[in-house]
Amino acid sequence: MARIGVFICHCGENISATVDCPKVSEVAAKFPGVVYSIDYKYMCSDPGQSMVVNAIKEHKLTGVVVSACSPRMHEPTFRRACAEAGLNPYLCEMANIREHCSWVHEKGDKTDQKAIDVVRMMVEKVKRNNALMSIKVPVTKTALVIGGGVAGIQAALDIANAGHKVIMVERDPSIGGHMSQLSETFPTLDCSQCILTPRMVEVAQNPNIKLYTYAEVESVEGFVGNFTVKIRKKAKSVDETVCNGCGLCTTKCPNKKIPNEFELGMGKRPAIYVPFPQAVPNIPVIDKINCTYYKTGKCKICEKVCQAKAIRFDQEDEIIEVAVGAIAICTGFDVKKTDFFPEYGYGKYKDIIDGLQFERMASASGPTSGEMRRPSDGQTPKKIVFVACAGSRDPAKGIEYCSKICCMYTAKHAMLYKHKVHDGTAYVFYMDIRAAGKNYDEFTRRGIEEDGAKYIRGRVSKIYERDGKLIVVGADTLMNAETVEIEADMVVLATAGVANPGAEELAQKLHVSYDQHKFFSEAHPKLKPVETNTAGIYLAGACQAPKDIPESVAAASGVAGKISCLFANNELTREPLIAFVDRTAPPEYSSCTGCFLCQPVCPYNAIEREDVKDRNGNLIKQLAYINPGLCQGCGTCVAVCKSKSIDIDGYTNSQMYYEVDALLNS
Amino acid sequence: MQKIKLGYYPGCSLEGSSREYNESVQAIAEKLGIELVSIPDWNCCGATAAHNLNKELSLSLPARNLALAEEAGLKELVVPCAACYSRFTTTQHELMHDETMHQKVNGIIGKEYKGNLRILNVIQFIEEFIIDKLDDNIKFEFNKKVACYYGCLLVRPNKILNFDRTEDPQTMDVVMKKLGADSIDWAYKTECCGAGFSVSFTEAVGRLSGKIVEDADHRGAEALIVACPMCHSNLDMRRPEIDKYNGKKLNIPVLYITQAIGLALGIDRNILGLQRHFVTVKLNDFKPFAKKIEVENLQITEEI
Amino acid sequence: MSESHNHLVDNSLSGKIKKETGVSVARCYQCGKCSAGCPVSVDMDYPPSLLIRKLQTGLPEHEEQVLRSKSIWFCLSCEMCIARCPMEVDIPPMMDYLRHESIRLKKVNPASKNIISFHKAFLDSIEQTGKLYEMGLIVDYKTRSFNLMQDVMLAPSMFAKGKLSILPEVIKNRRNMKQIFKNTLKNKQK
Amino acid sequence: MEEIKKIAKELLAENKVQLIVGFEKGSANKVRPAFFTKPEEIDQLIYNEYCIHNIALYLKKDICQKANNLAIIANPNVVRSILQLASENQIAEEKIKIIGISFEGKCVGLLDFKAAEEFSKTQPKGIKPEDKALIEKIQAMPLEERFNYWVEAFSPCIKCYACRASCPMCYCGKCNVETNNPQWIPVAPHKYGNLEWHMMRAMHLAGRCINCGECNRSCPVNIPLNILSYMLSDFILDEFDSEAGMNAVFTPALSVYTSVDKENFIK
Repeated sequence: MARIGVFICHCGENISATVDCPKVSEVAAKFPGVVYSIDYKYMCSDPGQSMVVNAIKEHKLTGVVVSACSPRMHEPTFRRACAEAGLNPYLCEMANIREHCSWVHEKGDKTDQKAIDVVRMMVEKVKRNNALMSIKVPVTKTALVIGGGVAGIQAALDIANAGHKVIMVERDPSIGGHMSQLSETFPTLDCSQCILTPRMVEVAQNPNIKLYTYAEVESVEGFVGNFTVKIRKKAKSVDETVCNGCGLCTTKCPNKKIPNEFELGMGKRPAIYVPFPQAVPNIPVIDKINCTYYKTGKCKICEKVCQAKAIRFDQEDEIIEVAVGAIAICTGFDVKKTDFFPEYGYGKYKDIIDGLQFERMASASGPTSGEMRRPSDGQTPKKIVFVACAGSRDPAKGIEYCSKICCMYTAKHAMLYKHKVHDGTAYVFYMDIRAAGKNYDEFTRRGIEEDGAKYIRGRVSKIYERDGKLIVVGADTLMNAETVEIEADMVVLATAGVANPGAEELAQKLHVSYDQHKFFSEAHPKLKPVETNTAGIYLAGACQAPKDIPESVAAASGVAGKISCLFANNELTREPLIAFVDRTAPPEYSSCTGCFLCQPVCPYNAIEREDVKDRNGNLIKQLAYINPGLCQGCGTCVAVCKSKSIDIDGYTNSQMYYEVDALLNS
Repeated sequence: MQKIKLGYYPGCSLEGSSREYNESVQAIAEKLGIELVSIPDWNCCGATAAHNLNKELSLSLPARNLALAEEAGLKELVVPCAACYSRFTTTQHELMHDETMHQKVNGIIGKEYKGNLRILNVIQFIEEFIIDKLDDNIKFEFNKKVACYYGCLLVRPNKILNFDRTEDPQTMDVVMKKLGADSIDWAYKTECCGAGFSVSFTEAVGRLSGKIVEDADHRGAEALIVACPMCHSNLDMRRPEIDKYNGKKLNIPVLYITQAIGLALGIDRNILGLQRHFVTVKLNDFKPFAKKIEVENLQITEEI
Repeated sequence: MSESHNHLVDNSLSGKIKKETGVSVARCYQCGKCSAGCPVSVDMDYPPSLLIRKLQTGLPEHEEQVLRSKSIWFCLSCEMCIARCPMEVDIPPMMDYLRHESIRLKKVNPASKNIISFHKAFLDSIEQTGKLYEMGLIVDYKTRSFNLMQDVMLAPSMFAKGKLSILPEVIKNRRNMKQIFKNTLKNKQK
Repeated sequence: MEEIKKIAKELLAENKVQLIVGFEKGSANKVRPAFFTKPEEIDQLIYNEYCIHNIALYLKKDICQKANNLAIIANPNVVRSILQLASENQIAEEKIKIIGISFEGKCVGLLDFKAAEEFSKTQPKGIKPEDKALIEKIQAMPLEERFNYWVEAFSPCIKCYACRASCPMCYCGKCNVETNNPQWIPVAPHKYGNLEWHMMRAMHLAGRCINCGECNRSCPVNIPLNILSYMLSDFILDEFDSEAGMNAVFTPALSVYTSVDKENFIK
C-alpha cells in the first residue's frame, strides 16, 4: 500500500501570493494513499529539506511529491534529501505549481484548483514510480574543439595545458579564424597577427593537441563522456607528412587569378595556396575547383617543382573516427555582405565594402599592403563614409539585434584611416555609440577628439553613384533631422554580425539548440552561459552571438574550465530515465514485432537489433534493443511504437495514464 | 488570333491632360488583338485629395469602381494610371484585411465588392499580355539610351503592391531592353516627382522633378520612360520650373512606355499622341528590327 | 508591444494614432532614415523623424505643434519613408490621420491652405461630376487660393494640345456619387 | 489462368516452395483463400475477377510463418503489401515467391522484389471514382465540419475489429486496444471511443497503408475507412514524397525526420 508524503512550498511569495498553499495541503492530505501533507515557506531551505527527511522516516513514506518550482530547478535537491532518508531518489516527484500555476494565473479558486490537480496528478504518478539505480558511465578524457579561431585556440590550449588531450577541427586550410584577418584590435590598437600568431604556433606544437585543418565534423554520436565523432579530412592533394612548406609550388602555379577568400575577394591567389603567410599549418592545399589539372587533366607544374615530392593528385577525402568525452563549439560568426541593402545598391558599387574588407585593406599583409586604395580604381579615398548599424537593429531588412562589435571597430576604422590618410576626412553615420567596456568609451572619444572622425547621428537613407563618387544621403538627427549629403570616395558598411552559414547544419549534427538567428543557444543566459542543453557540449566565442576578442577568449577559458572539471572524474553518473523494450515469456518473448520503425527515429542511434535464439542457436525472432548507454530518454521511440512495446523508466505508460486519469476524474 | 478581353479603368487624367497615354495604351492593345473594356459609368478614384482629407471617402471612391467592374463580370482590370492603380490596390488590400471597414464601405457605396478582381498596372499588363507578342510584331528597334522612371506609386508600398524591387525595380528596363533600348542605371528611378503638388506647390515640383530630369540627362539618356500620368505631366509640362531649378534648359523628352512600344511596333506618332507633348519628341532614325533580343529575366521579387 | 499591455490607457495623440491606424510611434528609435530619404523634408517645418519625436514625448505643446505643422500637409504619401524604415513605422497612414485630426480640430496650418484648397477643389469636382473636371478644377482652385495668375500661360497651350476640355465629363449615376460624399466627407465635417 | 497453374504446379513439383497461397472455389459463386501444398491440389486453384481479397494477410499467420518458403498469387495490392511488409522486416525475400497478376488479371510471372517494385509502380492506385468524389466532398468541408463528419461516420462501429483482422499491415501480436493495464481505449462501442480506436488505427497506418481497401470491404457497417487511409497516404505523398508499398526498403514518413522537414504544422 502506497504511503505518499506531499510537501507544498510557498516559495516565499512566489507561490503563496497566488495559490492558497495551506488549502492545497489540506486537500492533498485526503488523496488516496497520501499519509502526510504539509506546507512550508521554503521547502528547498535546510529546515524544509529536513521536514522531508523526517517525514520519510517518521511516516515510512514510499513516495514523495514536492509541490514547488520546476524540476529543472530543485528536483536534484529533493531527490538527494530522499536518498539521505533512505528512500530511492526516483520515488520523489516534483509538482510544478510555480511556473505552471502561480506565475501564469491570477489569484482565485480556479488557480487553487489547478494547483490541487497538479498535485493529484503527481501523487497518482509517484504511486507507480519504480526504484531506479543511476547509471555509471566512463569518461573519455579527450576534448573535441570545433573551430580554430581565437576562441577555439584559447579553449584548446587551456584544456591541453590542464593535461588532457584535445582534437581540433578547422574547416579552412589554416587556423586563425577572423582574428587573423584583422589589422589592429581595439581598444589598444595592437596588431592582431602579432598577438594571435604565437598562440597559433603553440597549438601546432602542443603535444596534447591533434590538429585537423581543412576538415569538418561529419557526424556525432553518443553522449557526454562518450562521444564518437566522424571527421571528414578533405583532400588537400598534398601529403602533410612530406611537405616542408617551402612554398615553391604556390609561386610556380600558373593559375594565379582566383579571388582570395582570406582577402574577401579583394586579392588573388593561385590554385595551390596557403591562405596567408603565418598560416598554421604552413602546408598548401589545392583548390580542386580552380586547379587546371583537375579541370583539364594537364599542368601538374606543382608536382614537377616540388622537391619534397609531396603533391598527391589522387588523394581522397578521409573519414577519421575519434572518441571524445566533451565537445567545444567555437565556430565563430560571419558578417553580412554588402549586397542585401537595396537602397545601398544591392552590392553593385565596388567602392562600398564591408568592415572585414576594410580590415584587410588596412592590414600590412593585405591586398594593398596596408594602403588605403579604393577597389574600383586604386585611388586613395579622400573622403570616406562609415555607416554603422548596416543591417543591425533593422527588423525590416536585416536583423533586429545589435551586433555589438561594430561601434568599436568602426571607431577603430575611422582612426586607422586617419592614421593612413592624414588629409582625408572620415564621416561616421551612427545611431548610438555603444562602447561599454574597459577603455572602450575612451577609445571612441579618442577617435572623435584626437583623430577628428566626424560623427553624424543619423542613418543613411540612400547611396548612389554619380561621376565616380558615391553620394551618401543621410540625415543629422541632432540638427533638426536635416538632410546631409556627402560625396564620398569610398563607403564602409559596418554590416551585421550573423551566424556562420553552416551553423544550423552543425547544430543539428550535434543536437544542440539554436536561436532564430541560427546562433547556438546557451543552456541558461545567466547561469550557464557556456553550456548547451546537451550535456558535454559547450560553446565559446561568436558562434553564440557577436562577441569581441576579450569576450570570446574569456568564454573559451570558461569552456576549458568546464571540460577540465568533467575530465576530473573517471566516471559519470547518469540518470536512469531511459527507454526499454518489454520482455514476456516464450513463445512471444516480447510484444515487439521487430518492424524496427523505431530505429530511424532515434536521435541518439541507441536502438539496436537483438536476435532471440533457441538453444540450438536458431534464430527465433529479432527484437529491438535499446542501448542504455546511448539512450537519453527522449521518448520518441515510445511514441512511434505501434505495439506499445517500448516503455520509459520514470515516465512509464502506466504513470502517464494515471496522471491523465487523475486529471480527468478529479 | 483570339481576341483577349480585359477590364479597363482609364481614370480622369487619361481622358484629359494625359490623353496621349490612353491613346497609346489603346493603340498597342488594338494592334496586338486585345480588347479593353471600360468599367461602365466609372468615377474618379479620389487620388491624393481623398485620402488626405477622409479615409472612408478614399476607400469608397475606388470601391465603387471595383464593385462596378465586378458587376460587369470583369476578372482582370488594367489600370494604366499609377495613382489610380495605387488607390485601387490599397483599397482592395484594406477591404480584404478589415472586415468592419469592408462592410462599412459596402454600405456607403450601396454595392458589394467581393474582392475577386485582379488589378494590373500597365507594366504588369505588358508583362502578361504584350511582351510575348513583341518579337513577332516589332518593326523598329528602339535603339536609344533611356532612363526608366518608376516613381513612387508603382513600387510602394511593397507590402501591398508586391510588385518588383522597391529600390531598384527592373520590369520596365526589361521591356525597354526587349525593344532594343539601352536602359541606363541611374539614381532617381524611384524618387518622387512631387505629383501631389503639381498645381498647389509648383516650386517643390520644380525641385523634385528637376533632379530627376537632370540626372537622366547627365547620364546621357535620350529619353525618360514613364508609366504614370502624374510623373509625365510633371516631367513634361513643368519644364519651365524644372529648367529654372537646374539653371539650364534640358530637352530630354518624356515618353510613356506604351508610346515607346507603339513606336517600335511602327504605329503612327500622332496616333500615339506624341504631338501632345510639351517637350518635342525628336526621336526617329530607328533601325529596322532585325533579330530577337534575348533579355535575361531578372529575379524581381524583393529578397529580404 | 504585447497584449498584456493592452489595458494601459493612452490618451496622448500617439495613443490615438496607435488605436486608429495601428502605427506605433514608440517603435521609432530616431535614426532619421525617413527624414534623409523624404523628398520634401526640406519644405517641412519638422521632418518626419522630428515629427515622430514630438509625438513620442507626448507633451501637449509638442502635440499642438504637430497638428499645426506644415509637415503633415507637405507629405506627398510617396511612401519612401516606410520603404526604408528599419523599424517599419508606417508613416503615411499616420500622416493621413494627423491631417484628418488637424482639420477636425481646426488647427490647419495657414501656410498649407493652398494644398487643402486644391484637395477640396478636387473633391468638389468629383462630387459634382463623378470625375475630375480639370478645367473646372483649375478655375475653382484659383478662386479658392487667390492664386489667380498661376499657370495662366499653361492652360492655352494645354488646350491647344488637346489636353484640356472645356466641358466636364459627367457620370450617369450622380446620385450615387452624392450619396458617397454625404456618407463620408460631409458626415465628418458636421 | 493456365499460366498461373503451370507456375504453381512447377513450384510445388520441383520442391521450390512448401506452400502456395491462392484462391479456390467457395460455396455458390464465391471464392475463398486456399493453401496448397501438393502439385495435384493445384487443380483446385482458381483466379477470377472475384479474387480481390488481399491474401497477403496470411503471410503473418501461423500457416505461412511455419513454412520455410512459400509462393503467393499476388495482385498488385498483394504485391504492395509484400513490399511494405518486407520493408518492416516481416518477410524475407528468400522466403517468398511472388506470382504477379495485374489488376486486369494478366499473369506477369514470378517476381523478385526488384521486379515487384517495378510492377507496383506501373499499376494504378486502387481508388474508385466514387471514393474520389467523397474525398473531394470531405476536403471541401471546414475543419469542424470534417471532424463532425468522421465522428458520425465512426458512430455505427460495433468494434468487431474486422478492419484490423483483414488488414495485412495490422500484424502486431498484441494490439494496443487489447492492452488493459492501463486501458487507454475503451472496449465498449460508443461515439468517442470509436473515434479513438479509428484515429489510432489511422495514425498507425499513416504512411504504411497500401490502400487495398480491404478494411472498407470487410466493414459490416460500411464505414469508409479506405477513404481515411487514402487521404492520409495522399497527404504524405504530397508533403513528404513518400509512398508505401512501392519499395522493399522503405521507411514510412512518420518514422523519419530530416533537417528539411517542414514544420509548418507548429503553430
